Order: sequence, then C-alpha cells, then structure tokens
Amino acid sequence: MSKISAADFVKAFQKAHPKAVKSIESTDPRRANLVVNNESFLDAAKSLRDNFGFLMPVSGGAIDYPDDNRIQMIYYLMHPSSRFMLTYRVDLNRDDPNMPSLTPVWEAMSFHEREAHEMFGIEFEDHPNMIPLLLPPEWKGGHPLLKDFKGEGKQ
Amino acid sequence: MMTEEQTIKRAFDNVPGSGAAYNLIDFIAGWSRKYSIWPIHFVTGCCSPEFMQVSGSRYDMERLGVLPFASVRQCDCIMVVGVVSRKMALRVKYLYDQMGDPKYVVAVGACPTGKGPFRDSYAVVAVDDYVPVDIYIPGCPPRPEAIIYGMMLLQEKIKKERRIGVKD
Amino acid sequence: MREPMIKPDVMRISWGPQHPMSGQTRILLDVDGERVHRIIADLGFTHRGIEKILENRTFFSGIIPVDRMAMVDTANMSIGYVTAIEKAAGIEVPERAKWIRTLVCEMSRINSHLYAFGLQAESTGYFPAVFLWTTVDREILLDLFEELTGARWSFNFFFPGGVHQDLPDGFREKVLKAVKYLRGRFKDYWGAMVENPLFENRCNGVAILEPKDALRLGATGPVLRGSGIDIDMRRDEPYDAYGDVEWEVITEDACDVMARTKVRFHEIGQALNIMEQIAQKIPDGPVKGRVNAFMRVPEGECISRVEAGRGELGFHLFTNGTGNPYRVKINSPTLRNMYVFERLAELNEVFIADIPVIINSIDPWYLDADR
Amino acid sequence: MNSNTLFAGTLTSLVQANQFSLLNIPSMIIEFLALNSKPLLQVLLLPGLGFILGFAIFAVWFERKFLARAMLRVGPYYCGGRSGVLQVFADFLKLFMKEIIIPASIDWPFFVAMPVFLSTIPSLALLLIPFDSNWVLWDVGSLSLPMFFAIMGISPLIPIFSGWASNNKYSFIGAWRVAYMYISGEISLVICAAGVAIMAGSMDLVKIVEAQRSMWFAVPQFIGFILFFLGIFIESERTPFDIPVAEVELVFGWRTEYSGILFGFTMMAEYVLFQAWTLMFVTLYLGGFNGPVIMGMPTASHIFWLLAKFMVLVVFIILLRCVFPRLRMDQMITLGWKYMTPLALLNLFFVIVMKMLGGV
Repeated sequence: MSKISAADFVKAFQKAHPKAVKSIESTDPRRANLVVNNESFLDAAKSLRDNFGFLMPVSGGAIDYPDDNRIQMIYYLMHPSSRFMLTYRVDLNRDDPNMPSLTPVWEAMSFHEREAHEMFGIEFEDHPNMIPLLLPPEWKGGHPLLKDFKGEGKQ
Repeated sequence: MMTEEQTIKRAFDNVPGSGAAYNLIDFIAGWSRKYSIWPIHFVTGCCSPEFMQVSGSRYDMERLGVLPFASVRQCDCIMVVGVVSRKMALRVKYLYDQMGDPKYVVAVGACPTGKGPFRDSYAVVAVDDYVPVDIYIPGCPPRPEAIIYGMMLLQEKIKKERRIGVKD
Repeated sequence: MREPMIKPDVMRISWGPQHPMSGQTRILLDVDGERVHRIIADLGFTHRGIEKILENRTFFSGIIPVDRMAMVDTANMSIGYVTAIEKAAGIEVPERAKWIRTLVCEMSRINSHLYAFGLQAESTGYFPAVFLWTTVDREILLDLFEELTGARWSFNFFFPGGVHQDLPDGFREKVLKAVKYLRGRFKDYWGAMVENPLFENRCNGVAILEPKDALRLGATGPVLRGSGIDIDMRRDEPYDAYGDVEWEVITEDACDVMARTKVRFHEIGQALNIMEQIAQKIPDGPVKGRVNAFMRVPEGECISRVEAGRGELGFHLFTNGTGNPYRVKINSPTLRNMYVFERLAELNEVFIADIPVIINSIDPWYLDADR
Repeated sequence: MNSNTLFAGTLTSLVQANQFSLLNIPSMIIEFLALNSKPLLQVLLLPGLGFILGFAIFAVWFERKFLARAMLRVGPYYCGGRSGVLQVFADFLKLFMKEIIIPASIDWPFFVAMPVFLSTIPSLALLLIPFDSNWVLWDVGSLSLPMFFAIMGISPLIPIFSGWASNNKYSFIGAWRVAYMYISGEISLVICAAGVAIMAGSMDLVKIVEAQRSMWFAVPQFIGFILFFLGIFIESERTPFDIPVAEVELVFGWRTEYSGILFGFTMMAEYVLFQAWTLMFVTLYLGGFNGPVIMGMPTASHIFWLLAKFMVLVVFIILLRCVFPRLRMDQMITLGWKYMTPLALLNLFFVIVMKMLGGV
C-alpha cells in the first residue's frame, strides 16, 4: 500500500467524493476528521477501504448531543502504512438513530457496533448478529451513555 | 440444613455423653475444615493479580492449606476477587448454590464490599446483596498481608463454628 | 446467547466465567469431538461503565477508575488518559517527569508481559515451575513500584502536568540492580519455555494469523507484531521520553502463538534496555508543574494513543469548557483482540486443548475490554 | 499346602478340626491368627491396605511439599507442627464431612459406585506384585503377568463410565479422552511386557524377577525400559499425559462433578494407579527385590531393595512433573501409535533375536 500523508488524503478524498463530504480536515499530521452525509455513508466507506487503503479498523463509538438533537457515530480507522488515524463520522437524528452497518465493510466493527447499539440505541441495518455486548441480556435500564440516562440498573 | 441437624441431635439427645460426642465431632470437623479451605478458581474483577501474588511464591497461601481448585463441586470457599458487575453477580449466586455445604464467601477488595471506586456506576453491585459474606477484606487491592490475615480470620471463624454441637 | 449453532450435531460448551482459564468472560465453543468449529466470546462480565463514570467526575478524579482498567498494566492505562487531558488543556510536562513516566510505564509493561508468560505457561499445563516463578519476579517490580509510588498495583501516580513524587534516594541503583537480575531470569524463562520441545509442540503453528487477516480483523499489540506488522504507538506517535531513548520495535514473522510469545520476550528485553538508559541518564529538574486540580478545559476534542502492554490504547476526549469531560471514548486493545480470537477458529484448525493457549497468546485483560 | 489359597487354614477346616462350641471361639481365633499371621500381615500391611493408604498419604504430602520447593515456596506448613504432615488428613477429613452433591440429571448408581471401584481395581492388581520370592499375596503362578494386565485393562473403563454417568459436557469429553489415551498407550506396554516374559522364559513375576539376578532387564531391553517408563505417566495420568483431567482445558475432566468424599476417592485412585504401575516397572525392568550387583557379586535379595527402588522412582517421577507442559490429544495419539507401538515391536524383535542366538 502506498504511503499518503493526512493532508494529501484530505485533498484526494474531497476530489473523489465531493458530494458525500460534509466536512473534512486534518489538524495534525497524524489525524484526519471526516464527516459525511447519511446517504453516501456506505459507499464512502467502501471507497475508503478499497481506494484509499484504510485496511485497519480500530474502533467505533458514538457521542450524544441532546442540544443539537443529534448523535454522532464515529469510526476510528487506521492507515497501516502511513500510520495516521481517520475519524470517520456521521450525524444521526437523535429521535430515530439508524444507519447502515459497516460490518460488511470492516468485519471487526461488529463488536463496536453492538456496543453502540446498547449504549446509544443506534439501529444498524444489516448487522449480522445484533446482541448485547457488554450489558446483561436482561438489562432494561435504557441506554447508559445517552446524556439523559439517569437510572442505575433495572427499572 | 438447620432442621436436619436438629433432628439428628434430638434422636440421640437422651443418651448420656452425647453432647460431648457431638462436641468432639465438631472439634474434628472444625480442625479439618480450618486447615483445608479450597477456594474456587474464579475471579470477578481486578484484584486477581494480587490474589495471584498471594497464592504465588512469596506469600504462599498454601501454607494455611488454601489450595485453589477448578470445579465448584470440590470447593468450600468463593473468594470474590474484585468488582462485581450485574452480569457477574448472578454467576456468583449460581456458584454459591452449586457448592457443597460447609461453604464460605470472602469478599476481597473495596468493590465487592461496597462499590469502591465505582460507587457511582450503573453496572456495579455489592456482592452481599446476592450471597452471604463471611469475611470482608478492604483495600484496592488489599495488600497480601491483609488477604492472608483475612483468611486467618476465616480460619478462626470456622474453628469456632458449632454445627451439631452445643452452641456457646 | 441467541446465536444459532453452525451445524446441528455439534456440542456447545460454555467456558467460563468460572473456569480455570477463562478469566472474567464466557466463551462458547461449538465442538465436534476435539475440533472447535466456532468460538463466540460473551463479554461484559466486568462492565463497570467507566465511560459514564468519567463524564461525572473531574479530570483528576477520573484518573482513579481509569487506573483500575488493567491492574497489571496500571501505568500504561493512566498515561493514555493523562496525555489526552494534557493535549486538550495544553499543559506542559517537565522533562524529568516525562522520563519518570517512561520508566514506570516500562516497568508496568514488564509486569504485564510477565503475567502473560505465567498464564501462557499455565495454559500448557506447565503450572508448577514457570507460572510461580513469574510471581516471584514480579515482586521485584512491585517492590520498586511500592517504593516509588506507595502502592503495589493501583498507584494513581501520573496526573496532568507531571508525576506525584520524584525518585527516592538510591532508586536508580535499585532499578539497575533489578534490570540485571531480571535479565538473568529471562534467560531461564527462555530456556524453560521457548526452547522446551514440548512447549514448542504446543505453540508452534497454532492459531496462525496471516498479516492481511491481522489488519482486516483489527489486531493490535503483540498479536499484530507477532504477525510481522510493525505498528507501535511508542514509535509512531512518540509520547513522553520514548523519542529520547534507544529501543526498537519487535516483530516476528511466524504469525503463530510462539511468535506472540517471542514478541513479548523481546519486548521485555527492550523494556529492560529503556529502564537502564533512564536510570543512567535521567535529566534533573522539577517533576510537576503548577496545575489546578479542578481545572476547566476549553471546548474541543483530542485523541491520545498509547501503547499499553496489550496493544494500542486510545482515549478520545471531548471537552465542553467545564470541569468534567463531556465524553470519553476508550478504544481498548483487548476488545479488538477478542474479535481476532473469535475468528481464529475459522482461520485455523483449532482443538479444545489449544483454546487456553490461544486465549493467553492474545493476552486478554477483560477489564479493559469491558470498561 | 496349596499355594493358590490365600489363608493357610480356612475357617471351615478349623471348625471341622475342633469340635465347634462357643467356648472354643477365642482359642479358634487365636489359632487362626497364629496359623495365618503372615497372610494377615500382608493384607493389612505390606502389599495391602497399610501400604496403599500410607503411600497415597505420603505421596500427596510429598508431592505438595516437593512441588512447592520447585516453585520457590513453602507448601503446607501450619497444619501439623510447621511441616504440614497432617495436611492430607485435614483434607481427607474435610472431604469426608462435606456434602456430597448428586445432581438431579445424572445416573446416580453408576456415579456413586464408580469412585469405589476406581481405587479398588488397581489395588487388586497391586497384590500380584512379588515383594520377595515368598512374599506374594495373591500367587497365581505363571498367570501373574497376564493377570496384572487384565486387571489394569479394566481400570480405564471406570473413568469412562463415571464420565458418562456425570452427564456433564466436560466430564463427557474427559471420559473419551481417557478412552483414546489408554488405547494408544497401553498396547505398547503389553508388547514390552511380552518382551520381558520371553527373555525371562516365564510369565510368573517371581521368576521374571529371579531371572534378573545377574543383570536387570533395563540393560538388554533399553527401548522397552524407556517405553514402559513413559507408560507409567500415561497410565497414571500424570503430567505431561494428564490429558483427561487437564485442569486448564476441561475443568477437571471426568472428575468435574464429583464432590465430597467421592472426589477424595478419585484423588486416591490416581496414586494407587501410580503405585501399581511403578511397582510393576520395578519388577519388570529394575530387578524387583534383587539387590544391586556390587563388584560382580549379587547382594542378597530383600524386600528393602524393592521399596528403595520404588521410592527413588517415585521421587524422580514427581520431580519430572514440574518440567513438562501437557501434550495435546492428537500429539498423544501420534506418540502412541506412530512411535511407541512400532518401537515396542522393535524391542520385541530384538528380544526374540537375542533369545534365538542364545545371548541371554
């Protein structure tokens, strides 16, 4: 896999997918942030893997912004030869958070999507095995990492 | 448990010297149980490396006859080592139920005792909501000396136990 | 678990959480005789909600639960969080404090790898000799930790802006002595484990993880480097004094359990080198800056990535100008490696007897996977 | 007197000899004891109960203390005056007074009966071992070697039955591991023993021992010696062949479900098996009760020599426990069928050639 710097990647991706990109920036030679539209999310992910060489999934997680009524889902990807990290993000509607699963693209995102599902209530379409990862199966207390989670335990 | 023992006792109560015999049996049982505490290979949380050090070479709990065993059927003691989450607490209860009768529970560390550093967590419970605990050893993690002292307290407790004999 | 069985005539074994080799997780195995067709990991038995706890605590008191994420690797856990806070708040760390942090982190790494060896030896049925030798040798490190920080395992020694105490008198000589002793001991371990033919039988060629699979499945740490890919956060994103001391990234090309064990062996060698260099040429100066314990961090986000004993540990810290973090996302190494472990049965022919060996070659610490 | 009968005079013959009356009973008992003092001593002490129990108690204590030293620690210490000698008694008494759990789903008659057979069957085989030329408790003449293997052939069935009866997945896998392991391990042992019998010209264990007066069979049959030594580990399920009870893989193998004193029996059975096979090894290859040959002169044969060789071997075998990891099941089967059995046949071939050339 050829080497590419984070700044070059930013330019190249913006050129390749001008419509998909909501915002893209590289604040640091080892970091790049990319926010894409909801619709072109899956295609952009496939392009990242196949054309840009982000072969290595690192992690995935979400963050809740109740004031803006959105949940941002973040995937952490690594470029194995040039060793910079891309945070690949998408904004979801907080009332009905659903999005296509990236498990078909990066297999190892399975655990992280399961975690985001139970912690934030995000529905992932086409996830092969959506069962709780960390919380007990009989858990009924809601989604703990949402900002309005108050309860402790079963309710 | 208690009722069965009481009927046994009632059957021979009129025989002279039965109290002494019961006390003798209790003494032997207490002695043997005291020196042969077999805790189960079971870790619930993060005090496990300290528990490993205690059963390891410098502190060597086998001096007291404490020998960890693999299967719950053969064990006498659950050492709840470290934080107990909701998912794990059920398993602690299952294990306690599966264990053969003279059975003891030792809570090692601050987390099973109260909730320790995770006091404000939604997923952590105190273990004594689920199983009865004999000895609490506080600390995060407790020092090896504290764990050994806790086991010695358990030994004292077992030695004084009167299951069929005359209770003081 | 609601997952269906892969074949109707296999037996599903529940392995743990009470099992001598399961640790704090449950593993479901679909076995046909001795062959394992499928591994399913059931995590979450030590889920404490650390990410939620951190949101409700100040930056300083958040270090305490982060410290307890991996008890054998405490320093490398808290260094990640502390580095993230320093980046977000723009705090400068004195040079000497950086060197002391590196020293403690490397001691912690040795501690963690010793734990891995001990269990690796035990998982092959080697219980008596090697497993308990590691406990003796770990005491050497624990004594050093205790002298330096006051606690054996969970020292909350790092904080944004420095470390709590300077090195005590005579500590550098003790470190050099310990390094010399441990070098001698590791020759013993090498002879007893890597060069023992029966141990080689159990480990060579077991659970092969090809480099492309290692990348695809997101392996990290010694598992990734055992597959021949040299990614090490200490070199790629140097933090603390790693840029100033001489060491090298270890990789092995065999891709199997033995390769991962050897990576850990050599990493201990490198860690001993680093410890020696630090003890010899640590600069003078203050060890802590002037930092408000109830500080407010300006709005923003930052990612810190450090190399813990088990692999890359990342903290994604979101701040909103208050005294608490807005959200902390912890990318734990064990969660990534557990996914690799789940898939290893499909990539290789795995027997029941290999399962403990493979688990311990992954070297999981479920408390950091579950958070 | 028929050598096959155990006791010199049975009770019926005593009753016939003295006219039976109640007053005669004490004198009859005394007479019985006097006539049968030696067999009684054998049953109670040397090859019998005392030896088996004493060895099991000693070996458990010794193994725990000795392994503890190898692990750089102390081992049992406080129980029994700073030495831990009473540790085994404490464990046994505790197990004796512990609740026996019989789960609802198991086959309980088998489950309860098997631990009893587990230690009695190897003890039966142990009675065939000659401790001296006239110190054989169960003297079956030229059948003693086949009889030993016949009885020992039954012993692996017991773990298989108990593993099946336990109705536990780990026990079940452990039970089938026992089956695989014994089949692949025991055949080569029988072939090795056949080599010994051919060389000695008899299947009587006493004659086999006496044939080794000038030279132990370990020297001409070195391959068989090594194989049989491996066989002790396989048959008594010791590391590196403790595959059926592999603690880190199957919780306790076929012993997982046993609790209380039943588990105590399974623990004891391990040592009885160990004892029987080690004694057999000494008898077949290390000259049994023969003394060592010093300066070309054989020393007097005595029961002491057997026990001394036995104890040295036991210490050595326990020592080996701390240096080996465990083998995997497929490696064990490969070892048994690809290496041990052909080598045992090679050994047998050498023996036959030597016998034909009249070398021995």
